[in-house]
Amino acid sequence: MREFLLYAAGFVLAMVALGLVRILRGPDDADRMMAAQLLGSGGIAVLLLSAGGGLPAADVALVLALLAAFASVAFVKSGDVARANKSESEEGK
Amino acid sequence: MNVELVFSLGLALLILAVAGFVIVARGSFAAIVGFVAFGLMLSLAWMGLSAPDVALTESALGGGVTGALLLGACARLRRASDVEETLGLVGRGAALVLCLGVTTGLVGVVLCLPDPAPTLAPVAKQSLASTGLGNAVTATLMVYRALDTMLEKVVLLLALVAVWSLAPDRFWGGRPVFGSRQEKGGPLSFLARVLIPIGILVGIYLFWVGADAPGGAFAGGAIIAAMGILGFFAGVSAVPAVSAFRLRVALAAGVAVFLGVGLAGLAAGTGFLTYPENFAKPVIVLIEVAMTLSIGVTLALLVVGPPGESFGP
Amino acid sequence: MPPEAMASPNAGGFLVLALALPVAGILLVFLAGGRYGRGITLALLVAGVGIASVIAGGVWRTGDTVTYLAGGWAPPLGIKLRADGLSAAMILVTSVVTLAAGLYAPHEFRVPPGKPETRASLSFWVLLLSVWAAMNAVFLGNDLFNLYVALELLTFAGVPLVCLSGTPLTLTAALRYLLFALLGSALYLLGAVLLYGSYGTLDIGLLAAQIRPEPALWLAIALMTAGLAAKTALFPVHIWLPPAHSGAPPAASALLSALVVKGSFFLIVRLWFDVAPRMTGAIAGQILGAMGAGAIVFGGVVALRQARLKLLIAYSTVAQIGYLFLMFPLAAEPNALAGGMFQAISHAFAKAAMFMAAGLMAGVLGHDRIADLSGIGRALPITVFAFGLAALSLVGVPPSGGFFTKCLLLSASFTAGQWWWAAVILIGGLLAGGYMFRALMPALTDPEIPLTLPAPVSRVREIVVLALAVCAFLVGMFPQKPIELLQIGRVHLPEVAPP
Amino acid sequence: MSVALNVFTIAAVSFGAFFFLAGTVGLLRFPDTLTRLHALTKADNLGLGLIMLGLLPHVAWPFGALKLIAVWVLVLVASASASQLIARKVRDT
Amino acid sequence: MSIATIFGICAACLVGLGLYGLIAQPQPLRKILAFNILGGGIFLLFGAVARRGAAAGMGGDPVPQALVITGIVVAFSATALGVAILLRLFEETGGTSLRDTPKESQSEETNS
Repeated sequence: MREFLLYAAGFVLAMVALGLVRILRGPDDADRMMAAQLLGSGGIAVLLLSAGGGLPAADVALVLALLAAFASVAFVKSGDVARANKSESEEGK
Repeated sequence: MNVELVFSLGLALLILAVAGFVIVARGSFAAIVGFVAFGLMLSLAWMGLSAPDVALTESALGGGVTGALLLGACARLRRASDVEETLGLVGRGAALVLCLGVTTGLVGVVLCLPDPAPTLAPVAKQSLASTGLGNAVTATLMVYRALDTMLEKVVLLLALVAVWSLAPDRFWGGRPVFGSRQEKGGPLSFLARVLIPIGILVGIYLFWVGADAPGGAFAGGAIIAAMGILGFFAGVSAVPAVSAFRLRVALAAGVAVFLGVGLAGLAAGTGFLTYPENFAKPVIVLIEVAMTLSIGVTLALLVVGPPGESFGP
Repeated sequence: MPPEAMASPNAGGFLVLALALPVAGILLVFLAGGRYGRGITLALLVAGVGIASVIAGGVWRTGDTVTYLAGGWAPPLGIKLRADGLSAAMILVTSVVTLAAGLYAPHEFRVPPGKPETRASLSFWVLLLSVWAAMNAVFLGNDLFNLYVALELLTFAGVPLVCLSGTPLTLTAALRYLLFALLGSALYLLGAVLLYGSYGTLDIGLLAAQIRPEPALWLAIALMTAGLAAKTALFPVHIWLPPAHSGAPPAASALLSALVVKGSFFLIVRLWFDVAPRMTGAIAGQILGAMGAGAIVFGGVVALRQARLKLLIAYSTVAQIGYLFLMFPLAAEPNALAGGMFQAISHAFAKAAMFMAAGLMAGVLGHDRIADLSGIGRALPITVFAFGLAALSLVGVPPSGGFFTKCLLLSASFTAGQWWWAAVILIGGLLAGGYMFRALMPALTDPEIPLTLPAPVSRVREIVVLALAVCAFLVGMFPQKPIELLQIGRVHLPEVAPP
Repeated sequence: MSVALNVFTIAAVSFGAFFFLAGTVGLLRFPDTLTRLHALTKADNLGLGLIMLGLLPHVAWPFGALKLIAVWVLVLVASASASQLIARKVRDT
Repeated sequence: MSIATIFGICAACLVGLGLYGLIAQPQPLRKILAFNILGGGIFLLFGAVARRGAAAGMGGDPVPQALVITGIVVAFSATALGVAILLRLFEETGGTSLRDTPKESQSEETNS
């Protein structure tokens, strides 16, 4: 069983890795972000499969799940912050 | 070769490929997204190396919080108008030779490390009984090498003072500008409302089980920090002003309690950073509570940056 | 509790206090706010000079090292604090120079009435205390990872000091400094990892007993030395230093030039003399020495051509750092280590005095162009006298500290039969004489229009500068005691090299 | 009993892995950003869910199982919000 | 070949990559990224050392693992400080170049 789960982990890892080509190719920043998003959930799957669902792995998976959307949120919102700052400084002038 | 080795080998190659991409990628944004992926895969590697405590800290800090910090910076720097001169061909060649040399040397040393490996695991395990803890990593951080941990907390506080010192003078005492306040409802506010309570719970849980199982103040604090940043992003919690006394207390609490306990030991005659016999665990947990709070607040504010808004109503 | 816990309870406790006091100060200033920064810091620094004296006195009286096991845990699991002669002397120097910087600085970092706190006041006092804490941790640490944390503390204290004013020039300098410093500490940590992997301990004493001449050790030492040299701004990785040290506020420049670069240098000394004595090989020593010689000549020549006083002093730091590294090729000579450490001490006093004096002159004139310094000698006689005194020490005029340093290094190079270092030392002295003369000459001439002071210069500040310059001079007049102190705790006294 | 559970695990994990394959293919082959986003979220939610389901019999009861379920729910929330945020960003620009 | 060796070699390559990026990449933000890769490599090497020291029923030597946790937090603080300086520099000048601004550095440029 453990072997099978490791094979599955390897397979999912390979799939996720292929998805990373999107970071390379883009063309949009949003596409790059999506590849990272896929890696987030794929990484959780790989982690749990390779550890056979052991308890410390579940804790790490919990942390990863909590932060799964973090990068995407930062991606979407930091654009806003930058824009807000820009308009602020322009108003100042 | 068994399956586990092949899996590790594949993971290692993937880590190298992503790291290589981060270094040579054309655009900064692509490089940073690559770095987020790198952090995630590094956590997988830490699990493979039987280091769940490190994996927890790395997964919270490495990809997540660092990623948010760098993505924010990248967005702000987007308008940077630099004509960057790259290193000349000779320079790059020299750098390449140097780095190849270092790598070759390191690989050589890794292959020749003594066998059996020297290890402190037995002595760390043996001493565990007197600490009242069950997790040897936490015992190392909080008991055997508590001085390192305390000084490292000072480094963290100092880093925040350093970041704050970069504020323009007119903004001193005010709040950092971060996130947006106009949005109520919408996916982000939904996400924040669902995730933040659960996240804080998980952070406290990680710190709590850290005494006996993988976890601890660093992982817990990092999760709490991430939740704080999410709250700032969504506008559900306001970024505190840097001059607020309560904020200062929260930031200093970790070092203060640590130092206080240490000096109490010195005054009691048992020695600096010694814990009272039989009460070791409660005292350690007390320090960890303060540390988790301080780490969480400090890390979040490090991402948020220096004050950029005047103090006042 | 391990039995060694109470090895030396009395003096050992002071080692802890030397760390705890500045850390407590950081917390107090951070909580109370910048307005109280000066009072808290100065009170603690006075106590700190006392503590350093007690430690140095303890080492001196017993003729032995003072150690303390943090938390009662013995290495390799725990961390030991240890003060030998070198650390005792450096702690004392650090506390005195930091106190001087604290006394000198308030005028720049005062909180104006009506304001609860200013950015610069909070930052400066916390950073000053952090430099002090980090230096003490570097000098007392006996564990390579503990020293790594100390080194990072030093980085995080030093970098923001550079860009306190927030001008683009200082920000660029600070960023460059940060990148070099981070690279340096990363390489240092990498070496420490290799040592742990090979020997299973990070304690300096235990490592020294276990090391074998093998590639892992050599690679580790090479990486760590390279990293630390980058942090010390040894030629040719000095490029971050002049803009950083010349751009910072005077009190900060004094701390950075006098103390902060000595922290990473001190770790190289620990590495070469305590972790792996006689294991580093003659060629490695010659390479470090050659870089030091390069620094002396290059720094001196470039300093000669500077138009601004603060940049001249900063390039002089580049040159003076070179002398520190002449002791490595001569490591077999007992005089070499003493000479190098003597240089670290006398340069600390002299350079602090010079940056502070330059700050006072620039404060009066509104600029630090050397060509337009005329009249300042008449306007600020004490300051210019202090500057000259410190300059004489750097040049090596007897009986200053700098003179004594050069004597020790010269005698070491002659007994070792390596006369080429002696040539470098003499050339360096000539160059130093040249650039100091260039800086002082205009200051001593009278201008066509007599200089009027825009505001009276604080007497306290002038006296602080003078006191530092006098210290730089005096250490050379009574050299015997400091040299004996420096030798305490040298377990691996260098053997006389075969002829 | 254990044979049946193992067969169940193998089936569920294989299906889950297949969805990751589908997600990656979609991320790489679909023509524009929004359709790629669609493919990605399907893989996230279903793939990870099936893998979790397959792992459930192998973890400690009840906390391990609860953690796995919590991880899945969190990933669902995260990926739903993240894809909405990314989609809005794509729409706005 | 063991897991520790695989990740040890991987770590050695990461160090080389990070070092190269730190030296050869001109943009400060990319240098900071490279520093993080370098740090990751060093920590991973420490992790491989820890894994080799597995004994007494523990999967790895706990001391290096604890030190790595400390190190990760320090590296993060360094990244935050670097980013903060970079952003302030950008606000002041509109650029992030590490070269000296020409006006004030003339004396230095002509001399070095």
